[in-house]
Amino acid sequence: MQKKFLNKYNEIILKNLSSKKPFLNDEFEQALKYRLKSGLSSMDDFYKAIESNFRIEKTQKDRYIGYFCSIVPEELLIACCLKPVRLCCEEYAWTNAGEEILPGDICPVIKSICGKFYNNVYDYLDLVIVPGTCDPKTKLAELLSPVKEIYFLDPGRNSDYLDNVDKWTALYTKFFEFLKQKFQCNAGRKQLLNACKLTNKRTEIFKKIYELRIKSPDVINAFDYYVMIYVSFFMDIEQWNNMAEKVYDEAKEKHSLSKKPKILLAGSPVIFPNFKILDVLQQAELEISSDIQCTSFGRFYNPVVIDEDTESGIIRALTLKNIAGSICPCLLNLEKMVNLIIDTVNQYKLDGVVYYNLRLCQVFETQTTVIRQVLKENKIPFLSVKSDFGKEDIGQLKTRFEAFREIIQSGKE
Amino acid sequence: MNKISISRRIVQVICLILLVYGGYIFKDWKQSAEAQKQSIFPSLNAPEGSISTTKFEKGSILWPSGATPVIENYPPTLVCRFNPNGGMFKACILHFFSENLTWRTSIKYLLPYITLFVLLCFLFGRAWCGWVCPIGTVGDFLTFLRRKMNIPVKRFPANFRMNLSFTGYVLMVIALTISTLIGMPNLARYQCYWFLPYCQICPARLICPMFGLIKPNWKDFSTGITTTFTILAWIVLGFFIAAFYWGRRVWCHMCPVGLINSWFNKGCGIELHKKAVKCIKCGYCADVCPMGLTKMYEIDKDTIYNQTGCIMCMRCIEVCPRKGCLSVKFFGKKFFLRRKTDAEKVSQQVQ
Amino acid sequence: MKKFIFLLFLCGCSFLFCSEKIDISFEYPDINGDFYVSGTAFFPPSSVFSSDHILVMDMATKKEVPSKITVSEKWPDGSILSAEIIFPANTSKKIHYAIFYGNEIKRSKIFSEPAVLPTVDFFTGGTGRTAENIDVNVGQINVRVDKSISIRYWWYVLPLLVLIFLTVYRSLTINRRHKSE
Amino acid sequence: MLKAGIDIGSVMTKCVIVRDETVIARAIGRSGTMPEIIAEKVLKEALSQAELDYSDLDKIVSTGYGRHIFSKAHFTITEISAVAKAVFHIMKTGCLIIDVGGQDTKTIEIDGSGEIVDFLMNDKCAAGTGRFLEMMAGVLETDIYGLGKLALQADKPVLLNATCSVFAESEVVSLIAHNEKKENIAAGLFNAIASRIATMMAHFNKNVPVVFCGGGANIPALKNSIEKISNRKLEIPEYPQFLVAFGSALTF
Repeated sequence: MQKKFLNKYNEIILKNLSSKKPFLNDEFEQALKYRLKSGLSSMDDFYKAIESNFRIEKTQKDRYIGYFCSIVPEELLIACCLKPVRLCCEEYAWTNAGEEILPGDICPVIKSICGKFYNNVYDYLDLVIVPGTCDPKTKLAELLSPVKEIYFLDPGRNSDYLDNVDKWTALYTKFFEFLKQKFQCNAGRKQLLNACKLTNKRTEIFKKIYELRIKSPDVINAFDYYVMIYVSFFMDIEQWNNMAEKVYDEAKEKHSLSKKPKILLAGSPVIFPNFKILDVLQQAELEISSDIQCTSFGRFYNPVVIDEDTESGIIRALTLKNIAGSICPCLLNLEKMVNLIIDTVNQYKLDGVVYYNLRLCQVFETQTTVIRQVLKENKIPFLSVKSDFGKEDIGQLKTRFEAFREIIQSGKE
Repeated sequence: MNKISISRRIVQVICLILLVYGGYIFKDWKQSAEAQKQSIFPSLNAPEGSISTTKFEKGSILWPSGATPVIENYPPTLVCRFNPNGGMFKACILHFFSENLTWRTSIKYLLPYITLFVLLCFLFGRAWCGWVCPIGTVGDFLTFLRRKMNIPVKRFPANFRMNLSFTGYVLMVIALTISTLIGMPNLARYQCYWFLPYCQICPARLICPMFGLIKPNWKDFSTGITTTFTILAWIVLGFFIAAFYWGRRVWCHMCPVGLINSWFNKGCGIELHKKAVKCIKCGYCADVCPMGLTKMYEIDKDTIYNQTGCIMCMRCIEVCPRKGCLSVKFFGKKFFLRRKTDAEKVSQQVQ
Repeated sequence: MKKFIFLLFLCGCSFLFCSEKIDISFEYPDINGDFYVSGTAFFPPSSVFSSDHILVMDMATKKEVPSKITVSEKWPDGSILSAEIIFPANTSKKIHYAIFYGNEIKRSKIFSEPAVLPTVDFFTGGTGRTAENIDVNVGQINVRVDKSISIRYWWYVLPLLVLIFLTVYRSLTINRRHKSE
Repeated sequence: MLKAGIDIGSVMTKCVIVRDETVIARAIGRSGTMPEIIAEKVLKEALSQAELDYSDLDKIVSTGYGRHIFSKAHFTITEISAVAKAVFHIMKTGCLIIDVGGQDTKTIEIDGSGEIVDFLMNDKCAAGTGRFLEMMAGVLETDIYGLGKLALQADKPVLLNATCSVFAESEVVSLIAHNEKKENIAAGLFNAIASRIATMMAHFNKNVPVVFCGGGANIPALKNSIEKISNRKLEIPEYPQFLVAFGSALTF
C-alpha cells in the first residue's frame, strides 16, 4: 500500500488548516459569459456540463480518481472502471484561498489546488495520483497527503525512450497492480483494449477538430475549444466523444471569414476559468488557430498504438504515449518542443507564436531564451508573455499583443 | 490494423500460397524439357554419374516430393525444394550456391541466375523477407498466436542480434565450404550424405512439406552423418519455433538468405526517409520494429534510414503519429500504401 | 550464442570417423543348421585400403560376425575395388547382416579355413540385381556436355556489374538522396 | 497632408502636428487622472502653436497607454511600432531603440528595412522608469533634471542593490541618514537604472547603433551611465520625448 507521506503530522496539519468558510468564486459565473460568443448550438451541453461539474454528489457505485498531468495513464483508470478526474485548475479565487495555506511566491496552479483541497471541494475523490514531474508537484503530494490518499507516480526526468522504457513499464504495472488491489477489480487485457479504443476514438475526434480549427479558426473559436478541453477533464469519455463529434459535424460546413493572423499558442496550459490570455488575444485581433499545450495537444494528439496486444504490451504502449510522447517541459523535452513549434508553423503556414509563461513557473520560462533564438533563426515571429491569473496586467498584455500583430502584418507586406 | 499492414498481410498470404502450393496450382505450366533449352536460364543439373544424383530418388531426404518445380529459378526468399509437388520455384539462393559449388558448374552458366537475383534484390532489397518469405509468414503467425495467448514478448538487446547474424554468417560459410569440398573428386563419395549441407538442417526442410501434408522425413538414423544432420535439424527447428514464439522475427537475423539480401538493403529501391523536424521522439517506431532496430529513432538529421537489419515491413512508417515524419519512397517517388484518414484529408485542404 | 556455435562444432566432429555400410540380403537355403554366406562386395574408390578395415556385423545384435575376406581387385590408387567375403550364418535365426568399411573400422574376428558347409551367394545394396551389373559409383566425372551457345551467357556480366555498382553507389550516397520536399 | 500624432502616456501626454513628414508644432502636458480632457487640451495647444484649425487636420493618430480612450482619433497604433517608424525615419538603418517612458522601459530592435525584429518591455516593475526617478527626486528634494545635474558632479557613485523601487526609497533614506553625499546617491541611482537597461540590451544584436529616446533621454547623466555600463555609444535625436507621437503620425 502507498505509504502516506506525513503520517506523524497529519492530524496537526489538519487541525490548524481546517477548512475555512467555502470560497464563493463569483468569478465562475462571470466566466460563463463566454457562452454567448460561441456560434455553435451544440456547444451548449458543454457549458451545461461545466455547471453540473460543481455539484458532483458521491454516488455509491462509481469511484472518482483525481490526477494531474498527462503523464498519468487514463486508460489504466478506465480499465479498472474508475472515473478519472483531472484536477489541474487555474482559478484566481482559489489561488487566493491557497495563499492562506502556502506562502506567496509559489506556482499559482499549486496554490489553487491546495486551496481547493483544504476547503474540501474535492471530497468525492477516493484517491489522488500525483506525478513527480515538476518540483512543486512533488511537494504537492506531501501537502495533500493529510487530506486525501495519494499515489505518487515518478517517471523520472528523462523522456528518452531507449533508456527508460523498462523503468516506465515497471512503474505503470506496479501502479496498475495497486489500482486493481485497492479497488478489487480484475481488469485484464480486454478491459485495457476497450479503454485504449475509447481514447483512440477521442484522439481521432480531437485531430479532426484540431485540423479544422487551423483551416478556419473562428468557426470553433478559442473559447469553445478550451471549454471542450476543460469538460474532458471530468466528463466520461464516451459522453465527451459523442458531444465533440456533434460539435465537429455542426462546424464542418461553416467556412472561416476571418483574415486575422493565425497564432500558435505554446507554453503553459490555458484551463477554463483563466481565459484572460484568450480575451486579450481576441481584443488584439489575433486568431489562436492551434496550440501546443499539455492539457490539449499533448494529451490528445498521440494515439495509443498497440502492436503487442498482450497485457504488458499494452501497458508498454501506454508509457510510450504518455511519457515518451509527452511534451511536458519538466522532462528533457526542449528539442522536441522547438521541433514541434517550427513544424506546426511551417506545415500549417501560421503567422506567429505566442509563448504563454505562467508567472513563478520557472520550467516554462527557462525555455523561452532557446525558443526565441531558434525561431529568430527560422524567421518566425515570436512573443513570450509572462502573466498570472490576476486581471491587473491586461493593459500591458494588450500593448504587447497589438505590437506583435503590427509586426506580423508589416512582415507580411 | 492500419492500411499498410493489411496490404502486407495480404501479400504475405498470397505469396505463401503461391510459393508453397505453386506445384499444384501451376501443374500444367511446368517447363517441358525442350522449353528449358531455349530459355535464357541454362538448365543446371548434376554432371553424369555423380553420386549426388543417386541421392535424389523419390522420398529420399533431399527430394521428398520428387516433383519438378514450376520455374527452375532461385528467388531471393526462403522458398524450398521441399515444397509439396515441387513448389513454385526450385529453391533458395543458398541451395543454388551450394549445389553449383558441389557440381563445379562454370560461372558462365550461373551468370543469368545471379543477375536475376541481384536485380530482384536491387529493386526490393530485403522487402522479400518482410513481404514474401513463407517461413517468415509462418513465424508471424506464431507471433500472432503468442499475442493471443497473452504471453509477453521477449525483447533482445542489440548485441544478441549481432551474435545471431554472426552465427548466420558462420553457418553459411561452413555450408558453402562443405559443398565445395565434397565437389572434389577424391571426396566425391561423401556427396551422398553431405550434399546440400545447409538444406538438411534448415527449418524450411521440415516446415515446407508439412504444408503439403506429406510427412517430412523427420529422422534418418542410418549412418553417423545422417543422425547428426537430423539432430541438428531438430535443434535448429526448435530454435526457429522458440525464436518466433518468444521474440518477433529473431530467426530472420540468422537466416543466411536474409543476410545475403541485406547486403542490398542500403542501396535498394525502397528508401525510408525521415524528416527530423517532425519527430517528437515518442519511440513508437523503435518499439514496434520486429527486428528490434532503433536507428530510425536515434537519427536527428533528415536522412534515409535504410539499414541491413531492416526487412522493410514498414510498421514504423505506419505507426508514427506525426504525419510526414517517416515516409517511404521507391527510387525517389513517394507512394502511399495506406488510404488517408479523414483527419489527414482535412489537413490536406489546409496546405 | 558461443554455446550454440560450440554445439554445432561438436556435432560436426562426429563426421571424422566416417564409416560406410553395405546391406547384405540373401534367400535362406532350405537346409537347416549352419551354412556359409559368400559373395563379392564392391567398394568406391579410395574408401578402404586394407582388408582388416572391413567387418561383417549382424544388424540385430550389433555384434561382429567372424568373416574371411580376400581382396580380389584394387583401384588404381591402391584402394580395394572388390573383395571376396565369407561368413557363417544359421538358418534358425533370421538375421540381417551388413558390411561396414571405413578407416576407423577394426575387424577382430577372422577365421581362415572354411569348414565344409553349404554356401549361399549374397548380393550387396539390396538392389536385387545379379552380380554382373552392379553399378559402381565411381564418383564424379567432371565432364560437361555443352548444349547451348556459350557466348550468350557471358553478356550477363554487364548488367550484373551495373547493378552491383548501382547498389554500392546508392548505399554510399544515402544522405544526399534525401530530397526534402 | 496635415497629420496629428498624440502619445497619451501614463505620465506625460505629447502631441505633434506633422505636414509632409516634417514636424511643425509640438505640445506636452502632464496626463493626470483625466487623460481624455488633457489630450484635448494638448491637441488644441499644438494647433494654436501652428495657427491651424481643428478642421484642417486630415488624420489624427493616437498611441500610448490611453490610445483607446481618445475618441477623436481616426487610427490607433502601439507606441512600439510608432517609435520604430520614427527612429527608422531619422536613422535610415537598422538599430536598437531604448525608450525610457513614464511607466515602462522598452528596447526595440529594427532591421535594415524598418521591420521590428524583436522587442522587450519591462512594464511589470516600476524600477528604471520615469515614475521611479520622480519618486527618488522627491526623496532628494529636487526634480528629475536637478537629479541629473547632481549625478554629474558625483565623485564616487554609491552601489544601490535594491532593484524594486519601494525598497530603493528606503535604502536612499538610510544612506542620507549616514550622511552620504547626494551627488553619489543620484549617480548610484542612475547606475542601477543603467545596469537594468544594459541587461535588456544584451538580448539584441550587438553591432548596431543604439538610439535613446523617451522622457529619460533628456537626462544627460542617465545617458552617460548607460554608455559607461554597456560601453556602447548612444545617439539621442532632438526632442526625444516627441518621437513616439511623431512616429504615429508617420505610419498612416
